[in-house]
Parts: sequence; C-alpha cells; structure tokens
Amino acid sequence: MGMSPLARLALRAPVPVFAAIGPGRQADVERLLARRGLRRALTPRDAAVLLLAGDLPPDAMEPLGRVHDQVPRPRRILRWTDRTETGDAVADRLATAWRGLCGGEDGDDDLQPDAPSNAWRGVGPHGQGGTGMMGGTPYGRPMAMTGLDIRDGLQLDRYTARLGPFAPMLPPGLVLELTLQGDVICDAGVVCPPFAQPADADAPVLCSARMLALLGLEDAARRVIRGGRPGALWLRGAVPRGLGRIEGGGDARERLAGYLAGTPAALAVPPLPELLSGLEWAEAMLVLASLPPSSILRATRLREAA
Amino acid sequence: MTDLIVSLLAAFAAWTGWRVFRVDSMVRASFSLMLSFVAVGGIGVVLSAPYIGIATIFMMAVEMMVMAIFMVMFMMNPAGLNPMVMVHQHRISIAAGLLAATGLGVAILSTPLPSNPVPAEAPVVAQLGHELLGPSMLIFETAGVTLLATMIGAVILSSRRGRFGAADEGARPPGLDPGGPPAGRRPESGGGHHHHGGHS
Amino acid sequence: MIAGLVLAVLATLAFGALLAVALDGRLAILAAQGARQRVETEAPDRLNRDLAPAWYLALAAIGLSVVPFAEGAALIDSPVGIVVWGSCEALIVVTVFLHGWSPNAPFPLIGAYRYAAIGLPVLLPSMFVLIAAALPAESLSFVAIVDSQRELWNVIRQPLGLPLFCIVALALTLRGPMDYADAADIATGTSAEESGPARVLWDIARAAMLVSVSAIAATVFLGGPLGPVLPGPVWLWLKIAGLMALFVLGGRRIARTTPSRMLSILWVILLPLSFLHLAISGVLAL
Amino acid sequence: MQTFVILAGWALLAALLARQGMKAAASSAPQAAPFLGGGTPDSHAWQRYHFRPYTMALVFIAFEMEMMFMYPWAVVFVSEGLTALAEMGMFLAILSVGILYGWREGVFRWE
Amino acid sequence: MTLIIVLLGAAALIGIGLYGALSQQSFVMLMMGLELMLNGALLAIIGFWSQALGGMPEGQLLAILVMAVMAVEMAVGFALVVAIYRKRQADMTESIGTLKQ
Repeated sequence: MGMSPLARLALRAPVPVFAAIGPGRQADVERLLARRGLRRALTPRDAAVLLLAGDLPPDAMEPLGRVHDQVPRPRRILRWTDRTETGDAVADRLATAWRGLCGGEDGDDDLQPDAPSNAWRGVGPHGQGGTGMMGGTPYGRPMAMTGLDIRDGLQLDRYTARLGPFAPMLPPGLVLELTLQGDVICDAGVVCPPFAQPADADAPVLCSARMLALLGLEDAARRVIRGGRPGALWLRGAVPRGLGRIEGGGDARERLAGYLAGTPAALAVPPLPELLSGLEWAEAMLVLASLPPSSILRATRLREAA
Repeated sequence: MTDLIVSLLAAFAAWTGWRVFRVDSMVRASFSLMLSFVAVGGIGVVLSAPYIGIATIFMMAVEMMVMAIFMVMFMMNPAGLNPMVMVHQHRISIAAGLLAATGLGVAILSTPLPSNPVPAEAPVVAQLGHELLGPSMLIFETAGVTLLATMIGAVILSSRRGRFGAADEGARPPGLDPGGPPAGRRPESGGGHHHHGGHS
Repeated sequence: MIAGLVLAVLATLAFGALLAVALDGRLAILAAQGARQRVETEAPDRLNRDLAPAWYLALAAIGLSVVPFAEGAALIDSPVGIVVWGSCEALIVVTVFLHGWSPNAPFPLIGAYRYAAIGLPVLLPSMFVLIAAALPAESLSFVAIVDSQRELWNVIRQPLGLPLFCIVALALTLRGPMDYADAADIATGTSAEESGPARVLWDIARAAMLVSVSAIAATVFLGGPLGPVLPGPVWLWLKIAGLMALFVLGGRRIARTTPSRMLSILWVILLPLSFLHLAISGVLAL
Repeated sequence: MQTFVILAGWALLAALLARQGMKAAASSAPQAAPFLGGGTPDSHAWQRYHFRPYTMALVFIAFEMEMMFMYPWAVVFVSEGLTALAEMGMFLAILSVGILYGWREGVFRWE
Repeated sequence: MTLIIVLLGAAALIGIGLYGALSQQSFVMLMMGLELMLNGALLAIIGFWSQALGGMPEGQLLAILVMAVMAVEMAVGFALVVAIYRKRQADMTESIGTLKQ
C-alpha cells in the first residue's frame, strides 16, 4: 500500500460521526458515541459518517436528506435499525466505513435535488435576485424583516428558522420554530414533538452528560457516561442561579447537582414555548438540556392538547 | 526607500478609504476603514512615531469592531445582498471632496514646508509621558472628564431603562383595535418595508 | 542575525503548533479532515472566509516576533512591544468576528457576535496586566521587561498578573472556559460551516496563537529566556511548552458559563481585580 | 522600517499560504444550505443583528481610550514617582465613576 | 519630500471623507466620513510632528487627542443612533430632520 504518512495518520483518527437519532434510540447512541475511537461531530461539516439510529417517521425523511447532504464528500450513511445489534458491532461497522472513506472510496451522493431554495438568477439590476433595498430573494433566499424586540424594544431584524429534528443541542426529533433577534429567542413554537424515548434516556448519567457537553466539558461528559467522575471545576457554579426554574423542580443548577448525585428528576414541566422564549441562546439550550427527555415530550404534548 | 513605502501606504490608505463608500457590505466598509487607519499607523511606524503609529492600529481595530457591530445593527440590508447606492446630493459631494483635496494639495505644494525631522533614537514615548504628567496635566485630566461625560451620555442615550421610564414609550402609537398595528403608520408589507432608498 | 530570528520564530510556531495539536489529541483528526471536501455556503463573503484563518496565523507570527528569544534578541525589537501585542489582540477579535460573519449562516453569526461581546472587554484586563509589568521595566519593550526580571520574576512580584493573563490567553485562543466563539450549544459556532482544509487551517492558526500567547506570558511573567545553565532560547521554549500544557489541560477542566454572565464577571470582578493589580504593582515599583 | 517590513511580511506569507493551501470551496445547492439540524431558515442569516450588549460597547470605546494615556505614563512612572501615581489614580478614578454608573444602570448584561 | 507625500495623502483622505460625510444618507455612514477626515488630520499631524517639528511632544499629544475625539464622536454618535432608532425605527439623516418637528 503506497499510503502517505498523512493518510496513515488520518486512519488512526476517531471516526467523526454525526448522529441522526430516531425514536427510542437516544440512550443507545449517546452511550455508543462516548466510546474511544468514535467522535461525535456537532455539525455535519465536521463529520464523515452519518449514523441513523432507529426507524424514522416519514416526515423526518426530508430533514434527514438535508443533514445528509451537508456532510462533506466523501461521506457514508450507516443505519442502525436492528435493536439487537450491539454497540460493539456498530462501532466496528463505523470503523470499517471510515477506513473505506479514508482509503479513497466514493461516498454517497446527494439525496436532495441540486436546486436553490428559490429561483433568483437574473432578477434585479445586478442579477442578484432582488430589487430595491430589501426586496426579492437575493441568492435564492429572502432577507430578514424587522419586528419588535421583547427585551429592549428596538425594531431590528428577526431571523425565523425551524431547528431540528437532528440538531445536536436539542432532544432528537424535536423541531422548534424559533424567531431570534440577535441571540435572544423572541418566539418559540413546537413544530414536531421529540421522538418518544424509553426510560433509559432519563438516566441521571446521560442527563448530566448532556449538560456537561453544553458547558464545554466534552471529555467530562464522556467520562461520566463511561461511569467515571466528571473531573472538572466550577460545574454547578457555571450554571446561572435561577435559570429555568420550574415549580417543584428547582432551577437548572439544582437539577445538574441532582443528576451528578445520581437522582433522576421528576418534573411537571410548563409548555416549552413559555420556558424558552425570552432566553438568550446559551441559556435556552442549558435549560433544555437540564430537562429529562420524557418531561420535554410531556411539555410539548401539553401544548398540543390545549 | 522610506519615501517609497510612505507613498505606497498613503495610496493604500486613500484607496481603502475610498472603498468604504463603494462596497455594499457594511462589514467590509467598516474594516476597509480600519485598513485605512492601519495604513496611517504604518506610516507612523515608518516615520519614527512608533507609539502613535501602533496605538492608532490598536485603538482603531477596536473602534472599527464596534463600528461594524453598529453598522450591521442599524443599516438596512447590512450585508449588501441587494447592491444599492444610498446617497443624496451626489454631484455636490464629489465636487466638494475634489475641491477640498485639490485645494489642500495646491496649498501643500505651494507652501515652503519647514524641515526639522525628529532625531533618530529620541525617547519619544518617554517625552510624551513627561509631557502628559507635567505641562499638559490639565489636558490629560480634562480628557478623563470628557470620557466620563461620554460614557454617562452614551448610557443615558442608548439604554432603555431611563430614570423616567422606558425610553421607547410613546414611540408606537396605540393600535386602532387592541393589539393591532399602530395607527398612522403604513402596514408592514413584505419587501418594501420602510423603503427610503429612492434617491439613487 | 535577522534571518536566524525569522527562522527561530517560524520553527517555534511550527513545532509549538504541532505540540499544541498533539496535547489536544487532535493530530490524526486534523490529518483526516485536511483531505476532505471544503464546503461552500450560500452567498458567503468569500474573500473574508478565505483570509480569516490567514490573518489569525499572521497575528500569531507577529505576536511571537516581539518576543526576545535570547537576552536582547527579538525579531521586532520595538520600543513599544506591548502596544504591538495589544494591537494583535484587538485584531484577533476582528479576525474571529470575520470568520463567523463570512459564511452567512446562523450559528457562526451568533458565535461571532458572542466573541465580540466577550473579546472586547477581555482586552482591558490584558492591557492592565501588561502595563503593570511595564512599570518596573520603565519601558514598553519586551526586551526591557525581561531585563527587569533579572532578580525576581514577575510571577512572584506581581502575583495577580499570570492568573489574569491566563483568562485572556484562553479567550484569545478560543479555548477552555472562554471558547465563546465555538461553543457546543451553537454547533462549534464560527467553525460550524467550515470543513476540509479551511477547518484545519483555522485549527492550526488557533494552535499557533496558543504558542504566541504562551510566549508572551512566559516573557512577561516567567522571565522569558532568563535561567541558569541552559541557553536562553531553550529556557524560553521550556517555559512556552509548560504554559501551553497548562492552558490546554487546565482549560479543558473548567466549565464555561453563559456569555451574559461572563460579561458581567469581566466588568464587575476581573476589571476591578486588574485595577487592584495595577495599583499594587505601581506601589511596589516605586 | 524593519519593523514594518516584518509585519507586512508575515501578513503576506500567511495570506499566500491560505490562498495556495486551500482549493476553492465548492458544493451543490443542498450542501450549501446553512446547518440547522435538518431545519430550514426563512431568510438569510445576515440581518440587522441585534447585538445585545450594545451599551457596553459604547462604554467600552470611551473607557478604552484611557489606554492611550496609560502606555506613555507607564514608561515615566518610576522617574516621576508619586506625581504619576496620583495623577493616574485621579484619571482612573474619574473613569471608574463611569463604569460604576454603567454597572448601576445594568449595561454589562445582555440587554 | 516625505512630508509632501504624507500631506498629499492626508489631503486625499480629507477629500474622500468630506465626500462621504456630505453624500451619505445614512447616519452611520456619515460617521464613517467624519472618521475618515479625522484620519487625514491624524496623518497630517504625524507627518508634521515627525518631519517638521523635530519631535515636539505636543505633536504626539495632539495625535492622541484626535483619537480621543474619534472615540467620543463614535460613542455619542452611536448612542444617538440608538436613541433615534428607538423612537423612529430609522437610520437616515432625513428622518433626523423630521424628528425636530
């Protein structure tokens, strides 16, 4: 084999995996990706293999296509649908796929058609897709429009987007329609509730690991999932006091302390939009991570029932 | 050699200064202004004003960062996705600019300029320090008071919570029906929302 | 002489960056990433997207150029070395902002603005700490600052200085509890849309900046090339490596708080602390 | 002069490295879409971005000017002695009033 | 000779700045024009100080004061922009005119 030293070094890299988690598989995937030799990529741009765990409902197929296409080439999608397949076997399959990609195999093609989101070529005086100051769809996308801000009343632009179902900072399956001004969530709505997960996903170990990862302690999160101590400083202190306070459930800081001590949280969570709107992005994500997946599911259903 | 570098830097400063008003993206405009300042700072370094030169780069990098933030915050179409010129009295302005530049240029070329270059290896930073603490002490402290007034003024003007209630109260006329759009303003339509760009 | 110093700067940057990547355990990861596709985003600011990593790298080289490798031997022996480094710090904020602005995507944009909010006030403690170190040296030059530590290193004479500068160093290298530009909650922030060689170059530039910041810290607080027996450059390299290990291993173990809280901490706790540091250093220097 | 050449040299070298070392980015339309975990945005991300601590930024540029005075002060501090300490103490005390006022008004928070 | 080059550069910057300050409709762009004119002034001061005044310390002090003026102008200018935008949701010089009514 005439491999360059760089390519040989690349082979020893942990497999960069972007996880698309389906119903019932959150705990399995989180445990799997805490192994040595695998690396959870937080964005598809950083990944080479897309791991699809579980059977997706039909309306999640199009988002899956989007995430799949965002993985740079060469890429590979791996399905983990068989519940009986062990983590070891999947890890082996991931490693084989990675070796193949490093060895110059061609990856998968795009799943989505190669067309911009809106027709724009040739419109406007410079062909940029719009006329006037804010009109048209320059480069295939419209520009943001103004709206009143909830914190300080400046009418600046609002950025509305649907986030999920495979956003790494949200519970799998949850699709939120968020309106942001700057990095503050002005408006939140649930488009799809998260996928149902078995009680295993509520394990204090996994809940604390999710929060640790958001606090910038990925290594500590892995150690916790593997059953060790987090081995990090200023854990509880880093979560602002009073953030995400829920009646009877304490705030995010107290929940983190509980998870680290091994006590699961049993909560009556208020509807999700009320919980999130008005929060700065990092705070909102911390609040979400501090809730066990089952409570988030209940919170979204609450709103649907109402 | 010095002359060559200085003229290149001066040309660069003028060119980036010109780009400020020619690029569509406000971020590019701000940072092109920053490059203009960096070039001036570079001239300072070459002309044995190390402190003033480098400090210009330092201060202006910070100020243009803030400038970019505010430009993007308040300019319509901040990234220039739809290229558009937002100018008024264009001809007069060009004429005024040219007139000022040529007038100053003629004045410079026709005046005999004194020549008394700063001695090499002069302790210029220490001289400045002694000047600040000695003869110009009053200027130094006055600058402090001015900056304090600026800070307080900026806080009062820009923050919402004033001593007398929220600063934007009364800015939106009440709606015709409860919760409706404010009265006396055109309803927000997509695309042409406050569209002032009719002057090009 | 100059050619030797240029080589020294280049070699220190290269080997230091290698060491930093290795300490992070990312050598293989970068090697693998480098061979992959570089993805283009929708309507990006292409020029700035290409050049942001280059500016970051150039600033690291400039920062290292003001550091004396042996007594009195700095590539840029400027009488205002501290101010040169200060400008580098200010331009780092600009560079990271541009890196996040240029892809025209939401997460990088949030990262860029977050970094501007944290990076600007971080400059204040940094400047106060460096000015405090300049007081006993009676000069803004790093050569003179090294000279002033002949009897006693600044780390002992000005005990608050190094801890404060550590925070600055973490912020400038986007690392540990100060990595507001590329946090996990915004999917690695300014880098969220980068792949392939561009991502690798940005990571290498971050590693090079870590070398540069450590070199500045070693010079200002640990006496730079001063030390018994071994020649000056070796001492400097040892100190740089030690500080790099401290930043990498320490940064990994401290939790990051939310940006709004960090902003308050910077102004309300760290700024008064650096005032106090300056006052103590001033009285001691008289 | 030499300083300037070195500074410009590093910048040029790094820019060349970036231009040569990276092939131009390319991607298909679905690949170029901004990452939102499978979601879609309504508009371009570039917008009138609401920078939350904007009042802090204004206080910062005013406060940061004090550096300009402080650098030359540091050089002559020892030779001027107590005068220098007193004058800079007064200067910083004046500016600290501004910081305290800003803090009281709550500008060092996400607005 | 050096001084002439520097001063010509400063004249060009002042001319461009004047053009910008007069022609731009937007208040923030107008401030860019003002900054550019101050940049020209700064360049002229550096040139004079270095080539004609023999390194008088007052020259450096003047340069620092020009920079302080820029900082003050920016801080107050942007604070005004925020205040006006809060009232009128506009960033144009024309709408500042209507504010007086």
